[in-house]
Amino acid sequence: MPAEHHGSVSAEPVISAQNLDLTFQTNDGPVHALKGVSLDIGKGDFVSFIGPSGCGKTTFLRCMADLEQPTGGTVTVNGMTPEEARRSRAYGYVFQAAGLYPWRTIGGNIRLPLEIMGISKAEQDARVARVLDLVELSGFEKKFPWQLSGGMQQRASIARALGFDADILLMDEPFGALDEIVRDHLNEQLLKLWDRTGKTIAFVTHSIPEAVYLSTRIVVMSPRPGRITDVIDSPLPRERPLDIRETPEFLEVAHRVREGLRAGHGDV
Amino acid sequence: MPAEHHGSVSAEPVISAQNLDLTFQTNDGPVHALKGVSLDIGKGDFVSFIGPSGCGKTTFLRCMADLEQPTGGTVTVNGMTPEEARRSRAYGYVFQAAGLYPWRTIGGNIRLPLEIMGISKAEQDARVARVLDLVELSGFEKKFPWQLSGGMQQRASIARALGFDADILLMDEPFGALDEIVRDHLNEQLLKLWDRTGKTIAFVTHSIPEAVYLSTRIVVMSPRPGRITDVIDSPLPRERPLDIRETPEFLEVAHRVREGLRAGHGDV
Amino acid sequence: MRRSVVPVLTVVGFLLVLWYAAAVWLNAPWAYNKAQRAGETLSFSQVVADTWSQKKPKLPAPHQVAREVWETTAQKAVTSKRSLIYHAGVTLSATLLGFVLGTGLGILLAVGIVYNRTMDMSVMPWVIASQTIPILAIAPMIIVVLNAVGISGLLPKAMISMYLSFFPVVVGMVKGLRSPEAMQLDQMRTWHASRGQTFWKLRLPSSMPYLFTSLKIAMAASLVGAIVGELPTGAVAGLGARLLAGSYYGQTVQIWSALVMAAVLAACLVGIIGLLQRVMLRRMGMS
Amino acid sequence: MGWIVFALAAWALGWLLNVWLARQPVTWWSSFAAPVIFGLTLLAVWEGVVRGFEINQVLLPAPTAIAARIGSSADLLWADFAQTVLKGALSGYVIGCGAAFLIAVAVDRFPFLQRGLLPVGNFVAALPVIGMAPILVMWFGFDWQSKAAVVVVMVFFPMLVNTVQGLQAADAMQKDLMRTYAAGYWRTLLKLRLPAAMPFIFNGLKIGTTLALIGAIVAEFFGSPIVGMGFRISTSVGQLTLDLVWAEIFVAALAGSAFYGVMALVEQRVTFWHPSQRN
Amino acid sequence: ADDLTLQLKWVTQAQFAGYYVAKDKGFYEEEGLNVTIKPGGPDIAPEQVIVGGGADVIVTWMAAGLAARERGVPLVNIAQPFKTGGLQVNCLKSTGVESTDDFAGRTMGVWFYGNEYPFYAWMASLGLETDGADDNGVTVLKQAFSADPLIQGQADCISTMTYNEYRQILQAGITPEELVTFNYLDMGFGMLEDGLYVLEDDLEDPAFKDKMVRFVRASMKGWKYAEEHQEEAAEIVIENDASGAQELDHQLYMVGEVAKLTAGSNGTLDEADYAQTVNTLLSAVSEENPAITKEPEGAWTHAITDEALN
Ligand SMILES: Nc1ncnc2c1ncn2[C@@H]1O[C@H](COP(=O)(O)OP(=O)(O)OP(=O)(O)O)[C@@H](O)[C@H]1O
Ligand SMILES: Nc1ncnc2c1ncn2[C@@H]1O[C@H](COP(=O)(O)OP(=O)(O)OP(=O)(O)O)[C@@H](O)[C@H]1O
Ligand SMILES: Cc1ncc(C[n+]2csc(CCO)c2C)c(N)n1
Ligand SMILES: [Mg+2]
Ligand SMILES: [Mg+2]
Repeated sequence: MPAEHHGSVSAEPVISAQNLDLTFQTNDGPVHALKGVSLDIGKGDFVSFIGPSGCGKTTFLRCMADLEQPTGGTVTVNGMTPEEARRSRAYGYVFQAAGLYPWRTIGGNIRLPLEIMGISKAEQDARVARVLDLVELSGFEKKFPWQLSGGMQQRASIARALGFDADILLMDEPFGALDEIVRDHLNEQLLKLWDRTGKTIAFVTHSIPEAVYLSTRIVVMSPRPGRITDVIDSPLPRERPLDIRETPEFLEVAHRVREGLRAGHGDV
Repeated sequence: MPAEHHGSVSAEPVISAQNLDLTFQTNDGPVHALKGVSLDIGKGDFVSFIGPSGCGKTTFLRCMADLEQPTGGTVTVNGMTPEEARRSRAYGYVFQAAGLYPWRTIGGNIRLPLEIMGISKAEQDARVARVLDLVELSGFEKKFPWQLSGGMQQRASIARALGFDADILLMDEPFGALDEIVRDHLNEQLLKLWDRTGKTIAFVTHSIPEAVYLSTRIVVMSPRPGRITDVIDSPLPRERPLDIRETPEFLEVAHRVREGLRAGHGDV
Repeated sequence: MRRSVVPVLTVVGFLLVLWYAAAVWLNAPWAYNKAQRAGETLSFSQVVADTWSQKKPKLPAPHQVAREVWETTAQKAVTSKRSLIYHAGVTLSATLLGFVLGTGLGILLAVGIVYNRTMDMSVMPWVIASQTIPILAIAPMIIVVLNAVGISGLLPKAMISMYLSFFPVVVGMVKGLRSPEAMQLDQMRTWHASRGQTFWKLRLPSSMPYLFTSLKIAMAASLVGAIVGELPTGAVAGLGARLLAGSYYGQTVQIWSALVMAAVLAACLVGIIGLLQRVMLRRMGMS
Repeated sequence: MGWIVFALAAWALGWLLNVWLARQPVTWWSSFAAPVIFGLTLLAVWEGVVRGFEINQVLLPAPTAIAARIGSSADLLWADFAQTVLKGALSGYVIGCGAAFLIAVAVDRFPFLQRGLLPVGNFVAALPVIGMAPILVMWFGFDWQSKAAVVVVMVFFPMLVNTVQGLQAADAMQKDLMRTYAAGYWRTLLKLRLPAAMPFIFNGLKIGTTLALIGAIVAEFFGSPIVGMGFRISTSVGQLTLDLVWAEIFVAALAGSAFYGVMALVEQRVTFWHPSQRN
Repeated sequence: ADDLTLQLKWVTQAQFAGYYVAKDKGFYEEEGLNVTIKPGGPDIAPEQVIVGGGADVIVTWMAAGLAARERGVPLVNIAQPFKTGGLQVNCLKSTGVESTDDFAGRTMGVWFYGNEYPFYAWMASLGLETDGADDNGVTVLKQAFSADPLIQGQADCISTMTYNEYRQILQAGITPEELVTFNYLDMGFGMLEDGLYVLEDDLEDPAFKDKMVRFVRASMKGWKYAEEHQEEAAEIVIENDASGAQELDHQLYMVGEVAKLTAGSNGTLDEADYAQTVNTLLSAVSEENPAITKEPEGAWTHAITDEALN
């Protein structure tokens, strides 16, 4: 498939990937994780990535975050290279696994990036309290990670990324380990936050309803080598109560995503 | 709330919990993870556990598996203590995190329990190939865990637990990190396996549809201290095509689970 | 702590029995030799009695060593040069200074190696090579040279301690500072943490298990270094001097009591590090 | 004055060269060249300082003099090497590390021993060579056996401490997994604890390499046949033939580095999975 | 007072009683000297120390001093308090050694660190090789500085000093009758032992020379005092031993034996003794015995003693 160029042409893109390639060299041959991926993300977009496991979603996000060096093509973030963007602390990143530091309490973990960015002690305390509340972990500030359940650890790691106010949020399956109620709650909170602050968000998920509910655009990917097979602009309004999920428009979009996903899977 | 006793009275229970208590001692006071939990699981049951994050699902599963010692009450497995059951290799366990050994390839990780149980080399090869195929990881046998995506690691860990044929499967959010298509596929496969082999399965999930689709019984839990708030016997037939999820019975059960969950959450 | 009393006593008891038996075995030839020359024959109990009370035995019996230790510690003023405590103190000061210097140097080098590619590629092999130089051979030269530039007293000895103790720290810390998971380093990258911040907040904490293991070894090495360093300073004072003097005059009991003293010192020092380790790991929520 | 300028220039040149090398992509030859350049730099500085300050050769001979000695006394050096390294150090290393490993496993298996033996082990740790060597010579004779015994004592503790620590390195979930398989003690040891312990064990093994060499050499100071690196060093110091002393030291450094290098290579093979090896 | 540092060859013991006595009784002070005595040990080469500037004057054996001279350390003997030597070889009769004829095939303990030269000269004169026990060779062990190898039966013969190891053997319960003793002096291989050496260049400085004159004068006064007040001398040695390991009775014995060695000397080097030492060394130049290869020149001077003692 030739490298197509997907993307709304809204103003200046915040993140722009052009013809991205990435190949891992492993002990038994190269793995083509990304091939000819092009995408523009505009300011204030909420873009979801969905695709079969192993298709390169994480890898794509990591390229944007300057955690992986593409073997071909270019990425720019705010017109800069990803490295410059990273240096200017342009984004917050939520990793797929919680990755909390075992020697720090939950509070200490959330405080960590704030300490690094040199934020004052009082402000740190305020922010920690606020984000802990947001992810419903108030009261767990003094616990160590291993004293928390899997889902609680995941929430702590979200709180950590929210704690410092980056303009771009890169989130890799942040809500994977959460139950539906909490998930709904956090979905709502995230939407509110996005609406209020105008952040640009790139969001990896496996849940079709979640992708549709949250995004202004949904990017469907297919595996080996990872390519973008579909980009769906959501017709839903910015204001989204939870029960928007029962509307025909919603179901219509969800259906299209599911079809795209199924096509990518091929063998199933 | 007094300790109630939930459970079908079908024949001899395979797993039976009576009035289970578990309190963790932590640096800032005790955490009541389980309180007065009683439940019987009959032979061939497929029981799902659902409940808010941190409510004690993992802890409950760990008690059954003799990985955690209850501070009160008793658990029996096949009429034995959990320890005896563990020693007789009565169950396979899928952890919430993949937990693959980094020094072994994917194939080597799946082979590990087989080696321990002294299964012949040829049989090992056959089983590894079979379960890798089942979780759609054929071709990744020789890769090391850190060379796989998060979802692929999770699938490898499922394959590892399926590889040796225990009569009881304890699965802690096995499909959390998978996309809908693979998830559907694995749901189907798991149901088939269960139907064919008559295994007893205890299954933690956060997805209401998944719980309803898979289970003969759904156990709803509420947090701090973790209690069982509802046990729902599924009216669905054993034979379940994927589109059973659009039937009214299904939606009815799902609704009841959602209500139970919401009640448990309280504060949300 | 209390739980280890019984096991330690058991092990020590076992070792004592072994020691007594070995004393009989090693000292018996001399006993027979003496008896033969005197034209006597010895019964077994006489042999045992003799082997446990020889003046210059091949291996002194525990009670002989204990008596010597008692006489040279409890029964001498601490300031007396016949007091083992005084000598242990002399050695201890060099050990501690050397340990501090060595640990500092070791950590500095490890940081350099982890952070600076030039150092990583060129220095490590030479750090290793430096450790294969038999210190006892160059110690006198070191002392002579340092003396020539006017450094004498505690520092030359401590330098030798440092020389022996920095190596385990380098090896352990290089490994430890490199032990954070890739994801943890990636997180630091996303926050654009400075090198210093990554060091203090990630690399150093995750190297703790390696650090403490290395520190224990370094402490033991440092003591050895201090003792070695006491020889070419003219064997004036310290446990090393006692060991040497003992061996010049064939006083095995004196050698062994100095050895025991050195071992007690080591056990205490290593024990203190173990204690620190436990406190530290508990504070870090890792125990 | 000229020689001192030479020393300074050599230092600057060597450092610049290595900085340049470090910027290049890593190849096997650049990772080999860097330490060699560093070493040559050191030697050049040494030569310059010795000549520049006219240091008496009984204090510190110049590298060129040492090189000449290595050339003229190759046979002697080889005989000493065989006696000290091949016979004394290697056998002691194998026995010492082996014993420490086995005892560490035992200590780990029985908490009773862990609480009883480890404190006593700390004890043995500090038995200084200088104290042990005369005694061991007395017990095991003048030949290499007593040197091996000294080496055993030297390498024992680092190996023990590291192995014990390593055996505790497996994380909770990995251990739980083994429990669910009802894997017995030995299988857990073999399939989980030992692999997880390897990074630590190799630490012990690597530290042991240099200790073994020092131990074997220093033990010869306390009685030996008239061959061996330690013997040669000590007698040559007495005879003020310092060039021979440094020739022996050079051989020791070479042997020790090679020994260490081999262990590091094996380590790379065995613990490829550890983050510290995954570049 | 002028500062002066003396480096000994060995640890504090009665072998050096004269210097300690001179310091303790204030003889040095009377000469306007402030003397620091540095004890030595097996791994201290005083020749290195003096080159490194760590000492002004050292005590060493003549063989080692001449060897150092040939290697570029221009040492000069300025005084020789020891007239005769205490080095000897002891064998156990029970092993079958009666005379030098029985040496072939034996194991012999030898001290190195520069103390091995007389032994090699002796073996060369006996036509014995030193590369292993056979019909015409002996096995040489590098003996630590103690009498253990003989007592423990690890060697047939060992090196001893009359004033130290010999007594250790006796104390271990072996009687003189059970021992054969070979004294290097009696064999004709005696070499001058503890002498005082300084660097040739230093002697060109009149002030230094004057200091040495006063030092030698005071030291010899110390030696003679020690010969006459042996008990006091032993106590002074014990007093000055910082390791606290020395025992009085042993030091007393040592003072007595050392007194026999110093008795014949007023501090002046006897040229005949010097010649014998040089001849012995030159008689056995070989690979193992590289002490000196040619006749030394200017290795001694009477300038100091002449002025000090007259
Ligand atoms: N460090 C690595 N070395 C080798 N191959 C890798 C590495 N990281 C990822 N891969 C491979 O790259 C492909 C894409 O991985 P990636 O993690 O981006 O998938 P993903 O879309 O995030 O999947 P998931 O939804 O399961 O997390 C996979 O096939 C994986 O095996
Ligand atoms: N080792 C521990 N020490 C202290 N507290 C613990 C420990 N393990 C779990 N807990 C606490 O026990 C409670 C139940 O934890 P559990 O892991 O069983 O939750 P869960 O239902 O599995 O949640 P999730 O869906 O998020 O995985 C939590 O509040 C957690 O903080
Ligand atoms: C100048 C000088 N040369 C050699 C010795 C050697 N020496 C004398 S006694 C002894 C055995 C230990 O008492 C040894 C090795 C010395 N002391 N002084
Ligand atoms: Mg991923
Ligand atoms: Mg859980």
